Amino acid sequence: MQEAMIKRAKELLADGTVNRVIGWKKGEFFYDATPAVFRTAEELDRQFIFDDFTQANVSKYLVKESRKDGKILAFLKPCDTYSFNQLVKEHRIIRENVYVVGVPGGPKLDIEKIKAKGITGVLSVKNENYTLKIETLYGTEEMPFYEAISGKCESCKSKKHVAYDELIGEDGEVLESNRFDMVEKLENMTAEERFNFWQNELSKCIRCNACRNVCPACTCENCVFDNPKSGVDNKAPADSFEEKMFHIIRAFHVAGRCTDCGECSRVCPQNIPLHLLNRKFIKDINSLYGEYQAGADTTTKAPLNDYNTDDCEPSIVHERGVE
Amino acid sequence: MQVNENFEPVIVAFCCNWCSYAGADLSGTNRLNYPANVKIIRVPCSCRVNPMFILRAFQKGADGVIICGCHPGDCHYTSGNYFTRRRITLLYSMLDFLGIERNRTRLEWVSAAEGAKFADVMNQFTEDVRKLGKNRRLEDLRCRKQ
Amino acid sequence: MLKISADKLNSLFDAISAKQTLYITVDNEKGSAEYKKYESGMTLSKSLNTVRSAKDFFFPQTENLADFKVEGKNIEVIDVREESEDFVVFGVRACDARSFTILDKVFLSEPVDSYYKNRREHSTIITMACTKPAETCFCTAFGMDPTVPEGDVAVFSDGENYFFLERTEKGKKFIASISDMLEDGDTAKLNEVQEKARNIMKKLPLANLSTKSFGGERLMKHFNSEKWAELSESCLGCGTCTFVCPTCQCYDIRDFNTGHGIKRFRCWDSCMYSDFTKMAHGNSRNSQLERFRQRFMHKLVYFPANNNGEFGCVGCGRCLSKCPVSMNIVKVMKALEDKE
Amino acid sequence: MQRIGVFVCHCGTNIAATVDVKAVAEALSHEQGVVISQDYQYMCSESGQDLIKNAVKEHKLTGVVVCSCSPRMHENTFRKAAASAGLNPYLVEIANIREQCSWIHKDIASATDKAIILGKAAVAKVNLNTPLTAGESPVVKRALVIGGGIAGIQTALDIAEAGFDVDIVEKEPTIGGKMAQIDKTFPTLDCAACILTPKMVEAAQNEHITIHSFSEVSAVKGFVGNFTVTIKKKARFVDETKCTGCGLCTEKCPMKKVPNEFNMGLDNRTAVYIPFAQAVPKVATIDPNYCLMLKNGKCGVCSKVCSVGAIDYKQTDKFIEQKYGAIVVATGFNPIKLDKYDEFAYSYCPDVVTSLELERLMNAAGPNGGTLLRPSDKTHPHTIVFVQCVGSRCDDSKGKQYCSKICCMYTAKHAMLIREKYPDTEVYVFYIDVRTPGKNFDEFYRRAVEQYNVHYIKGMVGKVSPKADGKIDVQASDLLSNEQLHINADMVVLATAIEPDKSARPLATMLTTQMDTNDFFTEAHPKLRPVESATAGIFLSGACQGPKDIPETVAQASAAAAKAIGLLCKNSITCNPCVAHSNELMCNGCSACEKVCPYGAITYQDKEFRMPDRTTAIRRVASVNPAVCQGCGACTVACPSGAMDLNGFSNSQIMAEVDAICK
Repeated sequence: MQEAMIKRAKELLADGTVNRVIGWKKGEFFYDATPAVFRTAEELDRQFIFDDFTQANVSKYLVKESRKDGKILAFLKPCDTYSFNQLVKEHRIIRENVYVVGVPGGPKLDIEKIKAKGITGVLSVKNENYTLKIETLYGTEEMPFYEAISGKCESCKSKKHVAYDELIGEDGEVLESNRFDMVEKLENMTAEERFNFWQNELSKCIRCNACRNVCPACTCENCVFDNPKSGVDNKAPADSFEEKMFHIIRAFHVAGRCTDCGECSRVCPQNIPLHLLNRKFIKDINSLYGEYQAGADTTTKAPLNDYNTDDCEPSIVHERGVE
Repeated sequence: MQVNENFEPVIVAFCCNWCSYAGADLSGTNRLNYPANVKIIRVPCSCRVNPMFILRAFQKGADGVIICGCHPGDCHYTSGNYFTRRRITLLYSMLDFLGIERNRTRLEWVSAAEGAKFADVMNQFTEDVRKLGKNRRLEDLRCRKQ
Repeated sequence: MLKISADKLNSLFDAISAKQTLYITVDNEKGSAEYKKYESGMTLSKSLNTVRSAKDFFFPQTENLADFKVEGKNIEVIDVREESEDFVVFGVRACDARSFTILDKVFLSEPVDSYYKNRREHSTIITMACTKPAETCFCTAFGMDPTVPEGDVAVFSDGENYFFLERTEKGKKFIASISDMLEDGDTAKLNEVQEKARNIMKKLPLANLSTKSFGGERLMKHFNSEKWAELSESCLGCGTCTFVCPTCQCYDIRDFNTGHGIKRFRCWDSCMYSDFTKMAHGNSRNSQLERFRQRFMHKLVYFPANNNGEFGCVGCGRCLSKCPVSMNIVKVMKALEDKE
Repeated sequence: MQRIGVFVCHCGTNIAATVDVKAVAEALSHEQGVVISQDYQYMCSESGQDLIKNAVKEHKLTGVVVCSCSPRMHENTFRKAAASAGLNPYLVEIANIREQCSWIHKDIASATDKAIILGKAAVAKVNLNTPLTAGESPVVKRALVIGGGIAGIQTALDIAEAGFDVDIVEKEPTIGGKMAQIDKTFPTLDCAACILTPKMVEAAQNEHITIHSFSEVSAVKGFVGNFTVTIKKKARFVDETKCTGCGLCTEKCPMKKVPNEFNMGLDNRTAVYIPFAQAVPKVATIDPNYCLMLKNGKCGVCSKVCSVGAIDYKQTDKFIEQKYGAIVVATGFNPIKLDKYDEFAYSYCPDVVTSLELERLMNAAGPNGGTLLRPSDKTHPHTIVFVQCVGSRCDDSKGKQYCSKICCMYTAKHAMLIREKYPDTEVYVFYIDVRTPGKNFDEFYRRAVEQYNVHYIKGMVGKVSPKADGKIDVQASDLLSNEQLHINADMVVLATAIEPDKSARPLATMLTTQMDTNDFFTEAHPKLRPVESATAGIFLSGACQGPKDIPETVAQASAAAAKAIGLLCKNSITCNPCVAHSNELMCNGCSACEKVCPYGAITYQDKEFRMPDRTTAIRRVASVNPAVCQGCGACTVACPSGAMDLNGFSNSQIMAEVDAICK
């Protein structure tokens, strides 16, 4: 796949369709690719990488890149195309300035999951019949492929590319996923259990803003939490309130816009399952206002910018689940 | 749950100018009693209420927050309260998801003619919040009164 | 050397925590390590290092500096500094231990940060020698030997026993205070373990990382490097690297209105943030390129320039594993190093 | 530095009996920015107002808080008082300590505490108030009426009568609308044409009225007082200014087999045609779908016979742009399509007709010259069955949920007219209910039943089946006697539901007005503002707002005219200054605000900005038209970055109130 992508990117650079390519650049190790813009065929040959560990969603970079001179080629995985569409819909990405090549999605692997098994000093990973052979400084280790799948790929919602100019490889289908299972599990807890769960999780927040800054829905010119004039700006988690405020408001601001790409949880250094907050909104929107997938197209009205005269009342919260 | 009889909850009520604020006035004109715990903030439309205001109230010491607007279909601005309904439903559902007590938040439609309903709603809501006791799950410890 | 057998470690912890507050590294439910106040029954983490660094003990993420009580139009200033109690931190790695020396240079030089100093003075740092470094480790590049860490007391494990080595006066006193639980031990096996660890050090992927291209005298060359544009291109401007970094020491001071007074607090800040050092005239560094450059120039050039060549990085590798886009100081160093 | 004055009103004993007003004034005197805090017997009295005025001058106040009755009572009074002393009126805030405090609490201590907190909230808010100036926006003294039926004509005539120019845009070649097709009107049974056509002529002759027939609105920009409308004048291939309406072309046109829409397709017209004799403008129109010249380039007869040379085969659609201060929508209605009603055999039996078709069949200018004959064999019908509520009051998806309102009355009219003219014809009416509210309506219906012996049967028709002998079997149930009926009918007339004209939906989008789920325009208030849309400057006339009969339509048309005149009389309109505004530096250009704005007050433009990193960038940013914004604030919450804020109720003002209440 990587070779096919490099080949096609070089063609598109050569024929002048694009003048830049955004993709992933080889890192120091085998697992730490960085999103990067490539400008020459030589750079592509030398540094371009696409493998089991290239998880990052590059669509957010296109907010800035699509405003630069010339067209940019973007390699987008199925989940990334949803983010891309949503940003096009919100006029954040200038569609004409991007040439989208759809590439196959995961399942991607997460090095953190390998390390969480106590495997340290990892030097290389090979997938042999869905068993990972892991070379480390301390010898060879093995683990099942499926246990190393990245959290965002575990509950993949779609293998379909919703926006592309061309595809490399085959397009997939929207999947029946189990992505709301954990939300449901929490909903079935008592309020106190839920409170304890979130109190424990959110108290770990260090307000590094990784979740916000990686989020393709969070592209505000100036975030309310950075703006001293907003009256709610804050920089630090403090006494259990600020972090709740931050995460509730952030989830609310992306409600109906979050495509469930999973980047927030992927990048959280404290492994807080932040995607559950977004999924809660998605689940509610689906069940209360009809199925809605943000980013599936660029025209449908967002559920929070829309209404039906016979929408349910907020009292529905009282009628559901456990208090 | 043990009810502290002496506990006086702080309750913030956001009322839209055209229906609920007028409804509150009417309950005053008709001398219909409701607890002094309820303090009203006038907003042009219930759709002006930003979720940040609600969280801010809890942060600064509120024990309950209620939003009142025109009945659906009667919004002075034709559609404001429909947006309110979606936003607030989702927000309240999220607060519930985080384990915040459901009875600390409410949304009610009160028309300018429903002075009695306004008083009833406020009496009921204050009682519900009083039963819950002090807001602890969504408070900012720094704001706790010594 | 004095030692305690591994199965008695918890009774040692119980004994220490009976006298003063003890923090140890423990694994949380997600398998990552964090410092926790010791409570009976907790087990010492086997992980190499914690996600958050040990700087939190002296330079916490948020810290109340003073309260202002407002009554009518009168304002009263209240000093909220609490008398710190003595405390012990057990399980600090060599990198974090070295970070304290770096932080000391910032906070303990004039004007002395009394909040920081207070905590430093009340602390006893017990370090733990590394036996299984990770591929992301590069502390040796900064002249450290993680098999013999700094701190007040260094602890070594040979798998069956924990050996205690005093490294400061404070450490000596500490060992004396627990000496009744320790016994003399044979270090033969320990030496083997250490030898093995040192050999691994040499084979680490980053073992050859060199700092020789950096330092104060290289200021203009690096500052004007064309590489920054490419290096900073993917930076999201979040503060993850800063907040997991054991040596980042920037903070912001803010006032919070509680409704019945003002709390003046400081909190970690990040030079990666767009509002960092925002002043009346605006920002001093307006692009992410400048902010990104600032962070690495500070660690690799400005800090050594002002501190006798000491770098502002300890090679703990936290930023390598936590950066959302895998951009980090190693990649910066490799991109900027002299190529001949 | 703020200098705020606080004034606590006793309101006689209304407040002072339960609130310790002196304690309130004392407590508030310590609040931030407060320089003077007083109490007074009646703040709204002249001397009370003087207290404010003097304090504003003496203490150079930058803000005023009045703790008194509801702002709905006296906010304006105190704003005016402040303004007369030179303080911007929007620097006044009211703490409602009467309706929302003293009148509902009995305990003095808690009422006083609450009054102090409400006062503190008002002080906290006023600390953040900014002076606001109500903008003014000029009014173009010209109105547009969209639709030239009776509603549009009446509205245009009334506006013209007041001396304002008014344009009618009508999509058909002639004005007149549905009323022109109707034979007689209920409950007076006078001839529709006799009362309508003089009005059509009057409209044509009025110097203030311009009729754009065969035209459509294609774009609307602007806002109240200042709309810019693009009107598409469709090519009619006849020069309106030359055509005299002599009709010679229509006589000579060889293409005579064009279904005549004016007669509901019951007869034919020529390819060049004038819809009916009294058409206004009386100008021919060539139907390009049938004209041999336009289709094949062979013919040209009309051009040859036209003595004034009005025929122009090369004519194309023309667009004209015009500015208007007010727009009245009068797009009217149509009967629904009956293709989903196979049980009534409408699509294949010519003797099953709609009521509007019956109007044409009975009309002297209709296909049969006014003699009622079966369309199939042109024989005289002896048994006619009327079916009510076809497509109205339906629970299923085939029809409409609403009552079409006019059918009961026109069916009674039809029945009566038939029985009058053809006493040998039996008339049956199947109904669910007969609804006759209206002046002289029930009397009219009773006359049909009692004097004209029309057979009214409560029940629904189940099936209409044409038989081989040309008769029609109508199978129905009589709900009162609970039996199944079969009626051997000659004709069946379906009282077809009416629906808004199809042009209404795209028009509503252009006008940013609201519609209900049935595509009827929504009025600004169902009771108090029935002829205004919620969008300022757009008024509603006739059946576009809901089913209506003629008298109601005319009444509403005149009401809409009065509202439009009220607007056009003004040289400029004062805008509510408490409107939203966008901070362009923070705006993401995401369009969320635009999507929730009920008034279309938000537009986007690409603007060049100098960015913090010293580069310039073109960014898409929102701007709010203060003349159109009504200040609801929906956009402020839709905006994630907080770029959108509301004057008078800003985020920081409301949060300051929250803080003051919670502390």
